[in-house]
Amino acid sequence: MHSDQAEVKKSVRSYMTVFVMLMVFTVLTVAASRFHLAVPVAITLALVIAAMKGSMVASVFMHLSHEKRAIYGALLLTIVFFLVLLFIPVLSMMDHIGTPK
Amino acid sequence: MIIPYTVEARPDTGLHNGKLGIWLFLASEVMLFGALFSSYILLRVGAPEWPHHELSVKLGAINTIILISSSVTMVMAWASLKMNDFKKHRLYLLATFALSAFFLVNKYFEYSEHLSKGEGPWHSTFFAIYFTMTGLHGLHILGGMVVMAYFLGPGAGLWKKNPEQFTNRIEITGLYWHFVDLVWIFLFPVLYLL
Amino acid sequence: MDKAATIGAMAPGHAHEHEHEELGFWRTYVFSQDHKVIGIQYTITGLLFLLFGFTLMMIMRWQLAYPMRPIPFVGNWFGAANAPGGVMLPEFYNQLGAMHGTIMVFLGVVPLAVGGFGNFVMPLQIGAPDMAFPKLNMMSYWVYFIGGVAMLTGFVMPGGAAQSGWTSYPPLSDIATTGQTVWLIGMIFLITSSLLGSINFIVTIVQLRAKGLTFMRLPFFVWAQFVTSFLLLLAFPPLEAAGVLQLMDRLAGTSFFLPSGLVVSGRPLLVSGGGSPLLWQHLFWFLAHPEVYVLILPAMGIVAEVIANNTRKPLWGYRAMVYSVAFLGFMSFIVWAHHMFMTGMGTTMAAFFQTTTMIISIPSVVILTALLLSLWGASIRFTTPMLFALAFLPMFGIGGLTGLPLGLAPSDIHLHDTYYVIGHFHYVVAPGTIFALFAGVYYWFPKATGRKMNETLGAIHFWGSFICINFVFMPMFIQGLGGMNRRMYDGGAQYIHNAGLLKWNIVIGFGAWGLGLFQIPFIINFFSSIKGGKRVGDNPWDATTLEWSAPSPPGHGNFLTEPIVYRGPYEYSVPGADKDFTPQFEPDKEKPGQSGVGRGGQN
Amino acid sequence: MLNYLGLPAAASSHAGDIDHMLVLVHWLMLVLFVGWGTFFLFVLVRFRRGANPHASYTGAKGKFAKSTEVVVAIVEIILLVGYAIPAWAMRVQTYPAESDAVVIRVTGEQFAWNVHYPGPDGKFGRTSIKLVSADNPLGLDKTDPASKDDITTINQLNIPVDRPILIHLSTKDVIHSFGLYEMRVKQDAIPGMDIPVWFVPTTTTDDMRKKLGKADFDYEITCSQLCGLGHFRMRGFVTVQTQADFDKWLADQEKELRAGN
Ligand code: HEA
Ligand code: HEA
Ligand code: CUA
Ligand SMILES: [Cu+2]
Repeated sequence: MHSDQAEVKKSVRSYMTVFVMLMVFTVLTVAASRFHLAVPVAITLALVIAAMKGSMVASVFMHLSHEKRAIYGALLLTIVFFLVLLFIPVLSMMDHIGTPK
Repeated sequence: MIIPYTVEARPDTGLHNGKLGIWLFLASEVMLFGALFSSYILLRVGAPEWPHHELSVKLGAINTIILISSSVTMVMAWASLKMNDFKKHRLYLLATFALSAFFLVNKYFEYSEHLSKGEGPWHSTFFAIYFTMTGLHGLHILGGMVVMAYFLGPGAGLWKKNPEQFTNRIEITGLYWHFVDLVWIFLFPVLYLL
Repeated sequence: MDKAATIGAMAPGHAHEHEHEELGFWRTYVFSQDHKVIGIQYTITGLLFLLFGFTLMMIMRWQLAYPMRPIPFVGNWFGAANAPGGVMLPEFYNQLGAMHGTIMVFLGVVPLAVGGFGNFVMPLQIGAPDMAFPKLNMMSYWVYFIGGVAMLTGFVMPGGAAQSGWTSYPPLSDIATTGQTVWLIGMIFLITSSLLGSINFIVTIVQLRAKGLTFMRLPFFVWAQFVTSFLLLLAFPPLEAAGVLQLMDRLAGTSFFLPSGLVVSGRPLLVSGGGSPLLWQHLFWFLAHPEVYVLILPAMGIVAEVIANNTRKPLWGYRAMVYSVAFLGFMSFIVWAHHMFMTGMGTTMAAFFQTTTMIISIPSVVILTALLLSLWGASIRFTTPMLFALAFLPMFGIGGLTGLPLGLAPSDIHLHDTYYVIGHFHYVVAPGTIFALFAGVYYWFPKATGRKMNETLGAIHFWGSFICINFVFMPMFIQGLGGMNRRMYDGGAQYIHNAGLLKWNIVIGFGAWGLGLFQIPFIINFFSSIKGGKRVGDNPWDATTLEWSAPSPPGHGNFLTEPIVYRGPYEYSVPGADKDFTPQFEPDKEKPGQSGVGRGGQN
Repeated sequence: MLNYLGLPAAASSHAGDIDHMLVLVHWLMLVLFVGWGTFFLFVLVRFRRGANPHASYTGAKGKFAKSTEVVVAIVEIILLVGYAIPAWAMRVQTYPAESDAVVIRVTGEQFAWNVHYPGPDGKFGRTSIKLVSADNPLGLDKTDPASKDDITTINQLNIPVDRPILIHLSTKDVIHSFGLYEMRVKQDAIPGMDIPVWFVPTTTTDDMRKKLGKADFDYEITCSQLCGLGHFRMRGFVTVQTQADFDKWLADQEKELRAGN
């Protein structure tokens, strides 16, 4: 085994911390949705929380916080195209000369 | 013939083949779900109005908690192997399997309630998206369960023969599983709360 | 310590023969996990699909040349539902068109260029014993095969095969006959196969390169496959998603692509509505533009290999070519909406996509320029593979250059959906990619079989195809500029403004059937050379890359000794060397062995 | 160059811009192709094995490649910024005012073009998909006063010369594409959308017949997007008339309409 036992023990502790934080954030999102915030605020808040949860899962559970260069490279490329895919279609729908019939 | 670097890492990349392979697979999954999220945004922005609170936040929140817990048990199943504790590993893996089964049962109740109210995918754009996205996510859960069942059953023998390779495989399964969890972390607010 | 030694460990001749005998017929030839066998399976399946797709087109060209006249010879085979009295119906024309496009792209060229050549050649060129995941490799092939067969069953479905074009634009495809459902299912299989394959390719290239084989020493073909794999990996999933959405529309009654208020055949369509037909187009072209580079990049890779070998000199500007191919791959993800200018795009988006389209043409110019300049100072051998590779250059040039007026939105107004577009892309895919693939078949045939194909038949095949294919596609530019629309069952005979253009349909028809005839020497050559071709050694072309150090055909595990790489890929005519090629695997004379270069000592 | 491209005769005010662009791009293409082609053929002959038995390791030298690449890039930038982007903006940003233009609705369906004029009141009558029937393909609501004077035709578009024509393009079922080759107009009709298209015809049908010396000439509406088995025959006609002829045509239609009711 590459990493020694002590190191694994240490990461187990961080897994537990993340677990607790994820639970707290889940409760937070649900609670926030009860306040009937203005729609843009609510969307932003929910997505910010989700992004924070997601990055915790990725960086700790999936060990992305210390991964190899090849993997960072591939993921960076993916993220760029992911954002392109997410936003350019909707942007081009907004920059369209047609109107709903 | 033996393929190099199936078990140990290639020195210059620091990776074994499976690790790179699964990350590339996950990259493609990001694009798959990316396309669905993109469709969601496009259709929602174009819709004159969008339904709110159609889904049971309670069931969704319970499922979120289940999946997050299963992610933790999954990573523990791997960490136990790293600490050479096979028994504990099996317990954690079994727990993960059980949690994913709960998730699906929960989903089943949720689906059948909507279907009985006539709120199938044909009902509206919202339900179309809801069923497609959660359905595809559910299939991913099911796929993960098949893999876990394999490592609980016939696949477990590898631990005796080649513990390092077995640990790698569990790590890879874990990476996939965390990804499925991660998708849900976004699906939950997007579908249930907004 | 390091497992690289295992490659050598299995090497000695009888060890691998021994393993062969144990596997038996099925596991050796059918469910093989050996990349070479899988590569050959892909190649033959791909060639057969190409032939099939081409046959569909030869039949269509009859209808275009002589509208509403019974198809000679084969007209009666199609049944009254498709061609009563041997005269093709419009529905059937549309089926043939959609299936020609799909088959050529997804079942012919991609499997041949990536699955076939990529699988067979790439691991050999990087000195790997096999692909990183042999089982996955086998699965890719069979998933592809099932997808292909599933798609073809459309022809026997009620209502026939898919008939909404290879682009399958909804709402038309949403309301089309069952053939469309099978098309979607087939596509989902094909996409899955390509995904599995591309993961395998990338991992293999990153992880299994031989000692000393750094990225900048990779043959250009491997680079092309590497970039291609990324395109497949990241561009295909959105189409998979789109396919699922269209299946939902067809089977589960959703309206992802159906807006409210549609009236079909005089009756309101009973769906919830609220969807967007343009959503499909975005998701489709997000794949399909990168897809066209999937068609061209491996072709460029093959051409680069053949040109370097037959000019007997290094490629000019290897580095620039590598950067260009990577840049090309990257850019190909952000040009897709140049297929959608006529859907009502506003100024900003149109400006964005026109600009990216112009930018993407630059790396193509760089690559083509590099290949052309590579000829300067050469000592050109006109072998059959070289003939095809050389023809690729001006043919791709025509195809690429005619992409420019399409890429500028105002001029695309006139050209969009005319035969000009058909001419444009066929110049890149047919005398471009297909010729490059022919070059590849002739070039690597000796590696796969230990025998060479016949050069005379090869020359006949080349000159016949080269002349005929220009008669097929050149007139299309005239027709397109004159305003003849594509996908016209009667070849546009209805329209007054096409009157002067119809004569070209007959020219094109004869070009296409002639092209068909000139494939016969190839088919004969191909099959007869397997057993009867001239026997040749391991390195018949005096080439420099690693695949030529393995036996022909290579056994299980490929190399007899662990390959070690000492230099770049194209060291031909090195000054002071005793022969005009210095292979990558040949140790330097001064420092024999260089055994200090470990697997880890590279980057 | 224009004469050699074989484009259909141009008959709208913006056609010149588009043809000019086509000419420019084709010049670029021609120069590149002939330049590279000559080089290519020369090299094939000069460096064949027989003429040059020993290849040179270093090969071509000099900045030749870089300069062609830079020239191509510069020409493309000029085409983009100088022509393409402004010309496109002209098409999709500067619509004529509804008050100056002849406003017409065109609705595609499998496999015909429905043309809808607002009539003398300048207002389009209400339409509803519930009212669609074989003799009322647009679903025009006859109870709406604005619809009383509306003129509808199938596959026949009459327009006056030298006036801005503003067409509201839509479709009832699948995607079609409204193509007027002589006008250099093409626009997809997308279900669920109303898309404006405009142009100014400059030559009447009669004048064009004389100019081309073809008595049977007619402007045509083509469908450029695959829309099903009848795609190839989804054709319409455009008659460009003088203002006087157009007014007379409208009046005739109006009379017929009244006679019909
Ligand atoms: C392999 C496939 C391939 C390749 C490489 C390309 C390359 C390019 N394509 Fe093409 N394209 C298709 C396949 C391809 N295309 C297909 C299949 C369609 C139609 C799909 C459908 O609708 O069904 C299409 C359609 C298409 C359209 C949409 C047209 C329309 O529907 O209206 C556009 C518009 O921008 C376009 C642009 C381009 C451009 C700018 C390039 C550029 O990358 C080209 C750059 C290359 C050059 C500029 C050449 C440089 C060479 C020289 C300078 C050397 C000359 C050499 C000698 C004389 C020896 N293509
Ligand atoms: C890779 C893609 C590819 C290739 C190679 C081709 C090749 C050819 N295509 Fe096609 N084509 C398309 C992709 C392709 N096409 C697409 C996407 C469309 C649009 C469809 C749509 O509208 O939706 C289209 C449409 C299209 C049309 C327009 C139809 C219409 O709009 O109505 C026409 C018309 O002539 C045509 C003709 C041809 C011809 C004559 C060839 C020839 O060049 C074919 C040459 C082929 C060969 C030379 C193969 C020979 C193979 C062998 C000899 C194998 C031997 C076998 C063994 C040894 C086992 N194609
Ligand atoms: Cu309507 Cu084609
Ligand atoms: Cu494109």
